[in-house]
Amino acid sequence: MSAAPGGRASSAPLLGRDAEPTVFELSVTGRSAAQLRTTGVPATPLERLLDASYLRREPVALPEVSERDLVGHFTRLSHRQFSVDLGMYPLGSCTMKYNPKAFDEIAAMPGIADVHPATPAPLTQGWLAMLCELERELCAVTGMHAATLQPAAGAAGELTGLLLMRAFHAANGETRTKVLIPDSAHGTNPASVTLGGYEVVTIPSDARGLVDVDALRAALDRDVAGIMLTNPNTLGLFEEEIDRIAAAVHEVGGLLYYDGANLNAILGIVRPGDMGFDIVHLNLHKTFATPHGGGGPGAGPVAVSERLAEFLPGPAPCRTADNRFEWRMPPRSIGRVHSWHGNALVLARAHAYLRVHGRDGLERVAERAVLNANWLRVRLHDSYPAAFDRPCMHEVVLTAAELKRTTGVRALDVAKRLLEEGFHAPTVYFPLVVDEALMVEPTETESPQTLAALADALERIARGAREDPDAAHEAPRSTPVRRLDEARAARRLVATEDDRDPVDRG
Amino acid sequence: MSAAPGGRASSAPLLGRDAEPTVFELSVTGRSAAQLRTTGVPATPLERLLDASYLRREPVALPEVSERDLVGHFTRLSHRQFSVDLGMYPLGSCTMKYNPKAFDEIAAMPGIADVHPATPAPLTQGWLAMLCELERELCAVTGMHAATLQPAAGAAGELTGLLLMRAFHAANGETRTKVLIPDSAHGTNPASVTLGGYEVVTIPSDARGLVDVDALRAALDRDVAGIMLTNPNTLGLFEEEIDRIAAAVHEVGGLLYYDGANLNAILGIVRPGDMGFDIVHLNLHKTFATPHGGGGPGAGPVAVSERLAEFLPGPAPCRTADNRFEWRMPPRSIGRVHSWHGNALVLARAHAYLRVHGRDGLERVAERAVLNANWLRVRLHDSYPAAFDRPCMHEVVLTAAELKRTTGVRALDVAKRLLEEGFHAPTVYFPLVVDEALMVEPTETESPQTLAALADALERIARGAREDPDAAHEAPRSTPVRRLDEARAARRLVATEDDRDPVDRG
Amino acid sequence: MADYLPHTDAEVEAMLEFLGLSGLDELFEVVPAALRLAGGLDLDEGLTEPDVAAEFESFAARNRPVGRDLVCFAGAGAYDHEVPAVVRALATRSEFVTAYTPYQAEVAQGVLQAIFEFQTMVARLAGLPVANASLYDGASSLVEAINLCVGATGRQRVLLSAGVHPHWRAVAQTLASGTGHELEVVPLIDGATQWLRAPRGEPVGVVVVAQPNWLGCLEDLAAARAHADTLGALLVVAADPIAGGVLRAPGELGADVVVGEGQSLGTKLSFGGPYLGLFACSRDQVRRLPGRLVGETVDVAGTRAYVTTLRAREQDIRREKATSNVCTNQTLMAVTAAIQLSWLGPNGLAEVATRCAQGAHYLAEQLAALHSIAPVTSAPYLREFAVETTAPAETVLARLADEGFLGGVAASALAPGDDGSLAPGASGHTIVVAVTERRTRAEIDAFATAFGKAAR
Amino acid sequence: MADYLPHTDAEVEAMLEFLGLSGLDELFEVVPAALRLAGGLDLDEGLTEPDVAAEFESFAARNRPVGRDLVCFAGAGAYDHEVPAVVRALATRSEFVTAYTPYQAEVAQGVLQAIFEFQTMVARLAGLPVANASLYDGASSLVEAINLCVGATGRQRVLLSAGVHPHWRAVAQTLASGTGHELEVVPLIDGATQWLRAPRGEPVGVVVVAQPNWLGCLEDLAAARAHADTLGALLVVAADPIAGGVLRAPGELGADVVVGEGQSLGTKLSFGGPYLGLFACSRDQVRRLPGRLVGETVDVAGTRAYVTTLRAREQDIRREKATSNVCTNQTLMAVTAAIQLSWLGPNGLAEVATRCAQGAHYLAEQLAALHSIAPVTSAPYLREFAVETTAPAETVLARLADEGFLGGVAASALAPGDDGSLAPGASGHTIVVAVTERRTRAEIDAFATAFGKAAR
Ligand SMILES: Cc1ncc(COP(=O)(O)O)c(C=O)c1O
Ligand SMILES: Cc1ncc(COP(=O)(O)O)c(C=O)c1O
Repeated sequence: MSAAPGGRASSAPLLGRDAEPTVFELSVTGRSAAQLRTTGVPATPLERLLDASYLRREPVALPEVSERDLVGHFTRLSHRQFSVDLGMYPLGSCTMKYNPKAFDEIAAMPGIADVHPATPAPLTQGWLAMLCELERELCAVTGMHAATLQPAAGAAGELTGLLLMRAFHAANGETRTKVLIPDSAHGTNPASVTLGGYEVVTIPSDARGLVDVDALRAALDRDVAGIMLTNPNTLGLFEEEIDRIAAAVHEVGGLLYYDGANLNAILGIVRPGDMGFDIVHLNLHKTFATPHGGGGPGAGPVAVSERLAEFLPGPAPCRTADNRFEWRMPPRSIGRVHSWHGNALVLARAHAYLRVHGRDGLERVAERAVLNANWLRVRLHDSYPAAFDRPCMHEVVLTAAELKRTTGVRALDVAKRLLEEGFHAPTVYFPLVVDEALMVEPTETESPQTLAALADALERIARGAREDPDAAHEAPRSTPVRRLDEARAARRLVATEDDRDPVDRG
Repeated sequence: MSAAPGGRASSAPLLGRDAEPTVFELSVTGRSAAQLRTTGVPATPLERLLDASYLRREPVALPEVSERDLVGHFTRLSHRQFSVDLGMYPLGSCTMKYNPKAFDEIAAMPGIADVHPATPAPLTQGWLAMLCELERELCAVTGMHAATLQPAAGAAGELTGLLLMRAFHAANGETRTKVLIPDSAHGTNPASVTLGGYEVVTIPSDARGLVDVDALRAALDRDVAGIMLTNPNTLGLFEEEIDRIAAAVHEVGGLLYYDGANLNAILGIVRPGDMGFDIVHLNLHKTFATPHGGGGPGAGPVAVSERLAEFLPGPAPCRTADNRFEWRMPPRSIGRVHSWHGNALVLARAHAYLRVHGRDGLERVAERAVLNANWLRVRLHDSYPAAFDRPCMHEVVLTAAELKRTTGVRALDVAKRLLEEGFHAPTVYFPLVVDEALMVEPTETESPQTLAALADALERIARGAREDPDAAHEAPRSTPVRRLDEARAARRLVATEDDRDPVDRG
Repeated sequence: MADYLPHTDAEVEAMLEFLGLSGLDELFEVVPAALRLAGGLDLDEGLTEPDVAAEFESFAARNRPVGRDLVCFAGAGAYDHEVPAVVRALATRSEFVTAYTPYQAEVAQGVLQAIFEFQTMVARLAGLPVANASLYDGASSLVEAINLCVGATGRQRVLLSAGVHPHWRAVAQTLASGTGHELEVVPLIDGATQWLRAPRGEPVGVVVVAQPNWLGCLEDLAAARAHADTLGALLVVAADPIAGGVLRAPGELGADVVVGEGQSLGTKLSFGGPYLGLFACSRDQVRRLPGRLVGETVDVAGTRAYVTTLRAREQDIRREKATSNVCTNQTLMAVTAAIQLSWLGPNGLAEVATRCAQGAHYLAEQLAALHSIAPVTSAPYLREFAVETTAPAETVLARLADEGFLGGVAASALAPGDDGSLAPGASGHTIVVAVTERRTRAEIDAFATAFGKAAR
Repeated sequence: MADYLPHTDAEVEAMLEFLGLSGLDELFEVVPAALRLAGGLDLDEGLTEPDVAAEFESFAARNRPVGRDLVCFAGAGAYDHEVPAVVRALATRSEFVTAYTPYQAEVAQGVLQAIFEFQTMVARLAGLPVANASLYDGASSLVEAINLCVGATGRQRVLLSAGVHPHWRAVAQTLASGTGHELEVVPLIDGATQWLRAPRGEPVGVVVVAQPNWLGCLEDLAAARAHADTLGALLVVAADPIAGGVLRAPGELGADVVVGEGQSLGTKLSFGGPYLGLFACSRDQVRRLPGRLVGETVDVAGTRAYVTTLRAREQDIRREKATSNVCTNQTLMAVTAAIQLSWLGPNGLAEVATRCAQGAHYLAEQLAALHSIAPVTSAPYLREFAVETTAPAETVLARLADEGFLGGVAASALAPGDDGSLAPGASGHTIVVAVTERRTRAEIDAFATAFGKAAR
């Protein structure tokens, strides 16, 4: 269980090309990197401070490595990792835009980053002021009245929103049971609905890729607590009949929830509040360029219309009459949804992004994002037609169905070939309603030259599929590893170093 | 001459594997990344402030890129670069040890890094105090009396030392003309001697790889200003007769100069001063782990014995009687050798390194460095014998002469094969006195496991050379580029974007 | 006009022409005109980066950070532990920072392997065989643990020790309004959870206890396990990972799920986030595990490789039947924790925990010796303890801040007075004080002196 | 015991055993016993990283940095220009920072290509076809330029304008004691170099002029060229790269060699180093070029690639006949400059230079309007100018520091009073004041007010 005696060499082959041992395999008993401050505090033996019954006999079997090997290991791992900083990441629904470096430094300022979350409010007026400004900005962008900054990601925002819905109906003395979701929705939506204590009712898309309004109407009754939509939807299409949808849902007393994952498309163009939405979550790690960190952290603030504001989570930062700031609990708050105040440093970055862009810049963001997506859509029309042949917003869902039919090369193969070409792959097989979906979101920070290079690569792949389909099935070959045996991973679960077969160890 | 219209795509293939366009090729007229502070200063047109005769008509043809493309470009370039942080760098004479990250942060503290060099001394007492401490430490390590911190690298230190030699002799009313240098010396030594206004006299090595003391004696006369040595010498061997050498040189009134490039081997073991040296330069970027930066910056302080102290460059930081610090010119100073006070942030890092290690740590450094080198020497004895078969110090010069004779695989081929194996190559073909030299300096921060892996790789290469010599000539194949046409680079010099043939452009 | 958009005007024109459009506006023709925003967003015009940095400098100037400004004696769920430059340097490498979730494993081995290593470390710390790739924070890990146990037992009744961090309990309470779980708080007496022999009513599915609890007291995990066994319930332990460097692993003492807050493992105080939810469980529960899990496998060439696995639990596949709704998690903090724990090693982690204990006990001695102030409970403690003050806790903290100390956390700021963790009425005058390995004897001495004065 | 050595005691033992040694001491048996250091080095015992960081915090506290502490109006060869986070983030990537000189080109394309790009930018700035991969600093570039020109002309006599930075002249003078070059300083009158028609004596090989000169004045490069032509000498121009964003390129005006200090291109003030020596020359001189030069070529597969070239000039090949002794240079600063210049672009660089000029002229106006203080020369200037003060310059600067300003550089601190650049006797009361694009109008206004008071 502990480190292999002797350990492996730290120096692994060059520039990310070869497998890297795990840090445990680099471990040698007795080696160490840690250096702690000299404190002068009396070093009373622990056994004199705590009863032995509490104490472990052996230290935790963590790796034992030198600082040099620690650096080598994680630097080499970083060379086995694609990132926005290395190249285009047209991952649909994820809005992988450029993350400005200036905000890394802002989020690391000692006066920002080294503040304890339980510091009394009089000593954190700067933080409270910033959070109040951010709340106002998010309301301005969404057309809402108030917001909570606590949810740590989009899904947490969804669940918060659903609990707000529940609290609202409960306050009206109603117990509603169902929430409507289009069939193109992201998986977090139905999962959140369940956790919110509601039943999911799926609404089909129509031939245009939009919510089937008739089917929607048919599903509406007074058991419906609300509907969750994103607009543009996950097909990258604007729900043109949003006003009719809103009216219909409101008519039965339901609420409209806006999944903000696609907000990038409409910044400064149209606001969810003006479309009739009551609750909106934002993914700051998409729309406002906070870095994704390989899977997180994010931030998923929830903004609401006036009638829902009293239910928001708290405590919330508030400006007092004398221009000071304090924490207040909204009168009928659903309560806390985070250990502290939300992912504060992510919020700080988003505020910085909003300040740099301002009203004019945000609108340019939406315009360029939509321009880029449409350019790709038209350019790729012959090789990868859009699933729905109409102008798209910030992303476009292409289909490789025809390619598959004629060559056997699937969306997955196209994705893997694209990795070889130096691009991250689009999102594949989502939304579920599209066959062989390739969901491409270029974002506004990619240049026309990069778009053209992506299109060239995709077309090269399509041509190649006709000439030599096997090559596509074999792809990728130039990546740090090739296609994985995913079935084996699930069948013989090795989720820690200790699960490994003895033969595979060391 | 300016950017190709349209530019190239930013997204280049993955993880450093493919050629990266130049930043000029990514350039598009009108694009930009810069963001400057809003100042409110009246924006008077420049033509009203300066006569048009001074002004250029066109801006400088710099690249025009977005911040996103800037980041992509230089991040991808970094993926085409080996470094200590990625793996072992056993480059003899270069002491490529681990560079502690803590010192990066120390060198970036605002109170350290943001100090203007002309700030009056009363406002920079912290810096002056630190430099005084460093001077004392360098004297303690070398056994010298005083030091200048101005020289920006080892070669600058050498030249400073030679000018000190010259000033010393001049003060004694002597004009000496020659400086002795062993044939194994680094190229900077003879070059510095010339710039110091002296003539180089080369002293041969004897069969042990040491200075031929008889030849030395024969060369000594009163025209000899001094001798430049490094001990251990560049063959990694300790000049055992250093006391005899010192006595002989001193006898004719010459001075002994110590090239500190190899100081790592003897930290806390023996001091140049105790060996009889009068002038010592240190390479802080080798011995004290300041990062090399791909070729610089370094720092090459020069420490001297008491009789030379009055000639040191200045102004120098000094402690006053009342424990304040000020700049003072040594009484018979040779003058300034740097625009300001030397490579100050490099000096700060070296001081931090010295504080962390202290007397005990430095000795461990030398011991482990020498242990590692000897282990490799013995382990590799059969495949790559040491050029001189005796215990070495911190580095060992192996020879591939026999390998070449039997297989045609040369030291260069071994180096290139080693790149494929994930290690940086040793220094090759230096020192010049060894045939097919492979100069290996593991440093103390590499673990026994890493040494073993290097040895395994070298042995694999030797075996492979016997089985398939062509493979070695073809190496490296897995690196970002393969062997280069160096002759073409010199023949058709393309030293800037503007030298390129029109066909190669864009 | 400062932004990050590459397009020149000429390029925009050319692209529009390619699309057959005459203006950017036409891109949005699908948006009903009546809904279109007239007059632009109600925001200021954009600024440049240096202007915005200057604004943040002024926010920063209105905060009192720990470090050069305040010497930190505050804990209560967020701690001032050493984070070395090397951890920051590695964890901020842009490949880790600017990657998305590892959907394409072939180009995400860096993050995947780091998470695999993280999972191993968390599992070993917890003394359980499986750990996930992180959740949002300690509170969200607790909530997911409760959901898992309710799912496994089919029982919605949950006994929650009052020693669990008040904020975490509050979050669990909020989210229970959706799931319908019934949470019952079990009070502390003298710092230890007072399990009732046999609580009446519905069968209990989950028992939750914290180690140490939020007042710093060590709990008797064997007793909690025994209690859970009596009830036929699963046991969740909210364990502190630093304390885990010296305390017995909850998994070995019978915990079914171990959760924790991983901030102490390399993440700055950060005004409360992003932090790191730790989650480990027994092998039986792996198909109920919330969030991502990385597994080892091989590629087609037989090379060892890593991939997210057992994905059929997750929302993007399972949708409304998923074990959790989590998607984006706290991967970067998980990678950071893996680096920090590798830096610490077994002995480093134990040394940090030991020094915390030494510092906390040294402070307690000084407070007792100088001012006759003693911890409010007689329970054993490691890194923190609660004390009562004569002056209101908030006043005491304000006075200490004037002396350059973040003097602890007022219990009343976190928990309503009557939440069962403190003697009734005590909370307005109770401060939870923490001492980490970073506190020097000189700092502790100065603090003890100042505290006595301020507490009066 | 804190260090970076991996070896465990057991490993040391095993290695010694492998070598047949019984102790580490035996490794050093070759060192004569009489020379061996007894009792260890006269240094303190080692500390841990956080202890050392604390020591540096206290050094830092005894300095007055620009930024939050002092608003910078000092220049004189080192300037407070904007360096954005993006440049820092890229230039500190550890692949660039922890690499050695690119001896193995196959694994050093990152640094090599960045230098190639740097060379292109420097050459274009200078208006000359070739630039090297950097030298130590402005002074060392000047010295190398003189050496090159002496080598090319075979004449050791050098005319050095008094407008060249006094420290650079001092360095040239120091190094001339080795090379034997004869340096003559040509004085300034009213800020402009006063070339004598035909200086008597030995033939002159090199003429050196600065643009702008160290008092901020713009020189007439055509006149310098004409003078050099009269003498049959080569012309070296020490040119400021920021000013180069708007000024005519020295190469176009006939300079044979252009040198400069590159600190302004992305490097912090750094208490004077590491900075960046810029060096460009005409094609004729390329075989005399000091230092490294990167050239483009192809690899065996025909792929474009970069390599250090014309190496036969360098010390490791040419030894005592090398064009220079430089080996380690300032590559990391050169890479930084390439990134910074790419960030700026043509218009950004011009904008920075223009804003400097606007700020400096605005300050001059305010000083004139408020206090009737005028620049000491009537020469045109861009970013800085010299003023005379009633109180001694050092007193004025001390007073200004109390008001939060680094108020400039006392001429006497850099140059002896009588070096030919100032009116005789003026230097103890002369301050060189610089204004960069980072200074706001509010800062300049406040400074102008404070300056008037302090200067009395
Ligand atoms: C459409 C949509 N909704 C919701 C989410 C969930 O957001 P998060 O990952 O921040 O929890 C995503 C994220 O991918 C999304 O694309
Ligand atoms: C033996 C020796 N002397 C001198 C030098 C020159 O030092 P620097 O490169 O710092 O100028 C070196 C550098 O490689 C060296 O190895």
